[in-house]
Amino acid sequence: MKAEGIQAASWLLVALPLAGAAILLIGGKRTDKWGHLLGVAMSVASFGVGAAMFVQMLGYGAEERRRTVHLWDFIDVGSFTVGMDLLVDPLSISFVLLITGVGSLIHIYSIGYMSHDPDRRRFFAYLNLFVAAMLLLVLGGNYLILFLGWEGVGLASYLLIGFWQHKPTAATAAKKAFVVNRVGDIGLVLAISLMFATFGSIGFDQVLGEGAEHAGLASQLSTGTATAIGLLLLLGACGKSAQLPLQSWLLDAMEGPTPVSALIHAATMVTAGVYLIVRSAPIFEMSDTAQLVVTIVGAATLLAGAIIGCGKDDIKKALAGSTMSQIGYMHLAAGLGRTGYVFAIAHLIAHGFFKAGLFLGAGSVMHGMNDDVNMRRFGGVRGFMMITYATFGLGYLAIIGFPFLSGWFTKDGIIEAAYAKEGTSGIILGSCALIGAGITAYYMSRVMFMTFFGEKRWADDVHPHESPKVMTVPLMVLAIGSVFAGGFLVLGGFAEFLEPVVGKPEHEHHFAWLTAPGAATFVLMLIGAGIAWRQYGARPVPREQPAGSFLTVAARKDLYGDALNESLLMRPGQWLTRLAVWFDGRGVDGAVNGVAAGIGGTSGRIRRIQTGFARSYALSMVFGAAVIVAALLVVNVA
Amino acid sequence: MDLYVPIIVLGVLAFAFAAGSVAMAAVTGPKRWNRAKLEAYECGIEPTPQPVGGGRFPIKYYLTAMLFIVFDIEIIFLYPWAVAFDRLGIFGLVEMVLFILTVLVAYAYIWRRGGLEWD
Amino acid sequence: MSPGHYLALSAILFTIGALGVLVRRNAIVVFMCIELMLNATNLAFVSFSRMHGNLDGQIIAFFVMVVAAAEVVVGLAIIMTIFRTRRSSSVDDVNLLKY
Amino acid sequence: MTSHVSAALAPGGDIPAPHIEYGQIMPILLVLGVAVAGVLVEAFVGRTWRYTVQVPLAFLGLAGGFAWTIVLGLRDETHAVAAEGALGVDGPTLFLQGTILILALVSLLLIADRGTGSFAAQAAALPGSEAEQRTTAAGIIQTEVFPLLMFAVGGMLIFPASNDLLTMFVGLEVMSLPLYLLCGLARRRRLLSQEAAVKYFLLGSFSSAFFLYGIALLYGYAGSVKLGDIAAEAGRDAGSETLLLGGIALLALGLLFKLGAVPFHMWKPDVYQGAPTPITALMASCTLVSAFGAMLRVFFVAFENLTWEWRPAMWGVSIITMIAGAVIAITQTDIKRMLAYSSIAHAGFLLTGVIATSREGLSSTLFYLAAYGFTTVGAFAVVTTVRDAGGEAGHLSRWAGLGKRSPLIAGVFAFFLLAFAGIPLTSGFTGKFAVFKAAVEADATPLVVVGVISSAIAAFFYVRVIVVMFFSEPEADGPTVVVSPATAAAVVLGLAATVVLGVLPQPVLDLAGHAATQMFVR
Repeated sequence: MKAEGIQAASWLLVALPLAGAAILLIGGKRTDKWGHLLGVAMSVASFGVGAAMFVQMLGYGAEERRRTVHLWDFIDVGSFTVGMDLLVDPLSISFVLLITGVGSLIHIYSIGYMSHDPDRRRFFAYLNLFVAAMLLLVLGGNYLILFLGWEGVGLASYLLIGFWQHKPTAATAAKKAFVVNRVGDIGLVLAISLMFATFGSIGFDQVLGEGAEHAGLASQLSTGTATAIGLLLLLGACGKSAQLPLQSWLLDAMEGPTPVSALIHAATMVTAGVYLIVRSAPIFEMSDTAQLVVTIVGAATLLAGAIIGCGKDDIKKALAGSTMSQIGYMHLAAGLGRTGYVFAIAHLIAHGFFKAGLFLGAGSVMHGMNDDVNMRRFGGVRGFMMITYATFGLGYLAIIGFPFLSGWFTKDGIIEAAYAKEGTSGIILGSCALIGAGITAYYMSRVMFMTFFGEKRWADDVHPHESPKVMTVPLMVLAIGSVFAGGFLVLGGFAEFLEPVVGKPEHEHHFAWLTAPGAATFVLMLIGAGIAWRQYGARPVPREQPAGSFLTVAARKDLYGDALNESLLMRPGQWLTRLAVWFDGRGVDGAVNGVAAGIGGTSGRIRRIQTGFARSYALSMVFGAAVIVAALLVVNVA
Repeated sequence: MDLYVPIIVLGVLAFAFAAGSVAMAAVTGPKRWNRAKLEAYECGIEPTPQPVGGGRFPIKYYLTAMLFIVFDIEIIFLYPWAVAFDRLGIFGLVEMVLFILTVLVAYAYIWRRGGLEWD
Repeated sequence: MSPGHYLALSAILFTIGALGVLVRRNAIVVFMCIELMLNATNLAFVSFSRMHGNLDGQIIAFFVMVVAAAEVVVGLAIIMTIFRTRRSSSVDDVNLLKY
Repeated sequence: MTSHVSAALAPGGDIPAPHIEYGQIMPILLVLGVAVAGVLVEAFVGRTWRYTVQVPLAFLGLAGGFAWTIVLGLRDETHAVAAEGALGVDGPTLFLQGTILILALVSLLLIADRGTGSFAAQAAALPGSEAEQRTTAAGIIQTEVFPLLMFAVGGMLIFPASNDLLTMFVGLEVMSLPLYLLCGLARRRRLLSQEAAVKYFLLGSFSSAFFLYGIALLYGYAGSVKLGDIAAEAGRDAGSETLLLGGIALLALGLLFKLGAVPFHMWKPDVYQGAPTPITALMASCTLVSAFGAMLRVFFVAFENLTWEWRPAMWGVSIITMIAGAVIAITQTDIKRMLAYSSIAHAGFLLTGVIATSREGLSSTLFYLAAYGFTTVGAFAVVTTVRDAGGEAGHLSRWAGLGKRSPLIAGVFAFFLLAFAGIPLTSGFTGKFAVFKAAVEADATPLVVVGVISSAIAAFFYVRVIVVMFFSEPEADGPTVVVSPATAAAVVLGLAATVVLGVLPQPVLDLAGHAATQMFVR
């Protein structure tokens, strides 16, 4: 159905921040004075458009909420057309509101956080660029537009991680994020190519179908193809969402400014993988294997992330581990099929609020502590920054799943849904999620105690102070979200809202205030928090890192993710490059020279024959010709 | 497969002959490597007159040689035409005049730019 | 002699030329080897022309000769320039551009 | 040609005059005519006036040729052979000739730019000699560049249009010989430039000797060098297959050499680096377009019945070209050299379109050529603007922090790099997409997989340059950015084409599709 009214102008959502970024980047130093205000204004304006679209959507019946906007034909070659299409439906509008809403708050916060940075204008330009790309990703009406946004957020993320380029660690981290994401991108590109080869189309309308029935071309897929496409999509999702085995970049990405960590590496971009899987639900539903792999990846990552979070003394890295873990929950839910989609998205939104709040809170603490990130040099900050303490605390309670806060509604939902899955896999997955919840409580409590409680452990020249209003007001808004978002979504009919997109679950799920998994979660949460209290609350925290057990050391080293990557990906790559260069420049000569050296002194003449580079080029041409002739003959005979 | 026997035999023969002559030269030839081998003419005779003070290379020889080749080769197209000019008729004549004019352009260029002066 | 023999000769000449390009160091000799290859081709053209009984091959040989002459001129000009700069006509000495 | 030759064999009687369709081949005649006129200008116009006369002359020649091509295209009777079957004037020919002419015009902007002064004052003068200093001081400029350029462009126009292999060989040489000379004319770093010329010349004539021997073998097989006759003979499945296959291989070698496909690519980095940058731009765009045009014609017309024979070999070449180009480029430290390897990788991508041997393959390759040509001219134009005391700052390390020094030029270059990498909304993406799509439809999915992986590798080194430009501190004595109006115009044209072909590619895609509707004439 074609969009009308403000929805027909949904391109504004993308165009506004994009224009902001363009003005700030092209304008250069001239826009230094008011650049950050323009950035905020564009983001808020986008939010306004998004909210208006949402209101308009609420006015439609459930079946009429799916609207498309066709801007122009992008590519039309032969039998194949890809348009610049946008899709406005309950799923994309949820993301639009999250991105622009949280995004605007973080924009505002950044005014204060980046106030001392000479490059603040450029920072806002990149932030606007990110918002535009992310909105394009979720609004795209076909996989190509989605890919466009996908690449755009990758670029923005890359630019922002490396924003403080004078730090070599930041530059390395940016590069790493880029490389790892390329691996994921290959998966996505191949998935899209495969879709094109199978369906002859990559539009959501054709592939996925236009309604909750998921009656698109995907419904006629053979299991094998569906599995292949699904796994490739999952590879893409893993790269973007830092899931195993492509998780390693996220922890390093914390080198970026804290608002970036909050917006891109917690609330929005890293959840794009979840969006991709939920959006492609009709494909995953055709393959049990693909769905199972999604859940396994999710479960494994949620445990790995949680364990990594336990070992980190860097407050941002601890939170980054937590992000991995929470996104693991979302993937787990998304892999559960129709019962899980709603929880995945609900948890995603709730997580967007509380994790952004936690990161911004951490940023506020760092702001007051001379940009230190080591929690062993915090302690007892509580008394110096009350607002930060209170908002961070609410976020903390939300994430560990304290009853009636956001996390309790959404995460318990996921755990219940996992247990509800048939067979032993349900029990295993559910147990993973349950144990993960306990560990979450442990490491988040550890962060809380080490930062806000206990003795002062900071140096004499550090004078903790509360951050300015421009930073604390967004904190308070996000804290409100952390408290109420989950309940609002779960009790407020979010499931019915999303139903036209993700479909009706096979078993009607009714919310219950007290369930067995819920109770178990609560108990585990208390245990986890209790252990943390015993270790970090009741005892003084050493300023230096103790040696720690095997598991702690492993967690500190990101569970050896880097070492693994290095041996599996980087080394062969470098080796290959070196080999190729060697062959190109010296190969022919080198080989000849090598032989010559072997023969020894008599080889003077031979070496004379084969030392010229131009001639070795000619030799390679002759060689190539011989190979081609041979190939032609062989093929012809065969 | 029989089809390829001749070409393979031919290839082997050609390569063997070529490699053989190079190898033969290396084995039987006198092995005196000296600067003369790298001289422009590579015939063992030093170019005369000797470059002044080992300085400038007498490029004039080459220039003249090049010019000779350019104008000499035109005869290739004139010759067949001369054999059949009566049957080619007016079209052939016009084409030939055009061709010669084009060559004259090159001649004019060389003449005007001093390519024909010995010093 | 049948045209086949001429073809064999042409193949041998062509191979000698190609091998010469690979083993000789003096740029002018390398260049002469390339000319040898072109003329071997001419022999092939003329032999094939004889085999097929049409004149196309002979006409092509004319064109090839002209092209070869033009190539000589361009080649000599280039080789002379670099010889004057570097005082060497060895193709092995021109290897500043590599890797 | 054949017709009047066979008439000549008949004793007695007049030989009928060949029918030359002057209108159809006017772009070629115009460009070559201007080249000859350019030689006359060199001969008879005084030294001080030559530049002033040559530039407008060359410009008018190229623009006139382009206008004529458009008129021919609009007449829509574009499926004919001209000059007794020597040239095929069909849709692909006109598209390619138009592309070559417009790209040559953009390159002319760079070549004619006296501000950057890329060319030696007097090529014959020794580097560092008194004669050189004198001519440089006198403000003399080697204006022979313009006639040489026109001859080269004339050859490029003939090469993809030739309908028989002799014309193709002549076109190849007319294109190559001036280019060999142009490569050696750089004003700065004369040694590198001359070395590039020697290498290009030796290897180029080596490859054309193979090309010629391939023609001889095919002539021996079919008794004719016309592409159509060869196809007909191959369709009859008569004659010696050895001659045929050997001919295909050697012909392919000559063509693949010009494209810079692995393992015939080795000249490309050296020559691209050593040649004066405007000439590199010309070679990277026009020569590539022309060579691919010839490749398409040969493989689509002459070898159309032999797809099964040559495909596996071309698969191999395409795969190794894509991979090697991308992988080797990663460790390059010279901008021009890196772009050369990038050009090699792109040749591999383009080959997938050739391998598709379908109408889509043809039209997508045509589009990709146009898109890539503009981007690469623009990129090399940017390279000419970043200058040190000693000329262009070629080394990558000198580009550090360019984003701070000159955000605009660095931004534009970054955009070109992203287009090379095939990021959506740039022409590079559209082109790759079209080519890969054609390849998938022609059951060459493995090639596409390799292509995707290789572009992912390639993206890494493009981004590396962007990182160097934007994420490193500029050196104190870093290069300055000098943009003269002509170069700026070239950059803007390249940029505009890259953006338009990326965002609104449809008109040009349609044009390429239209050009390919009737495929090649024979």
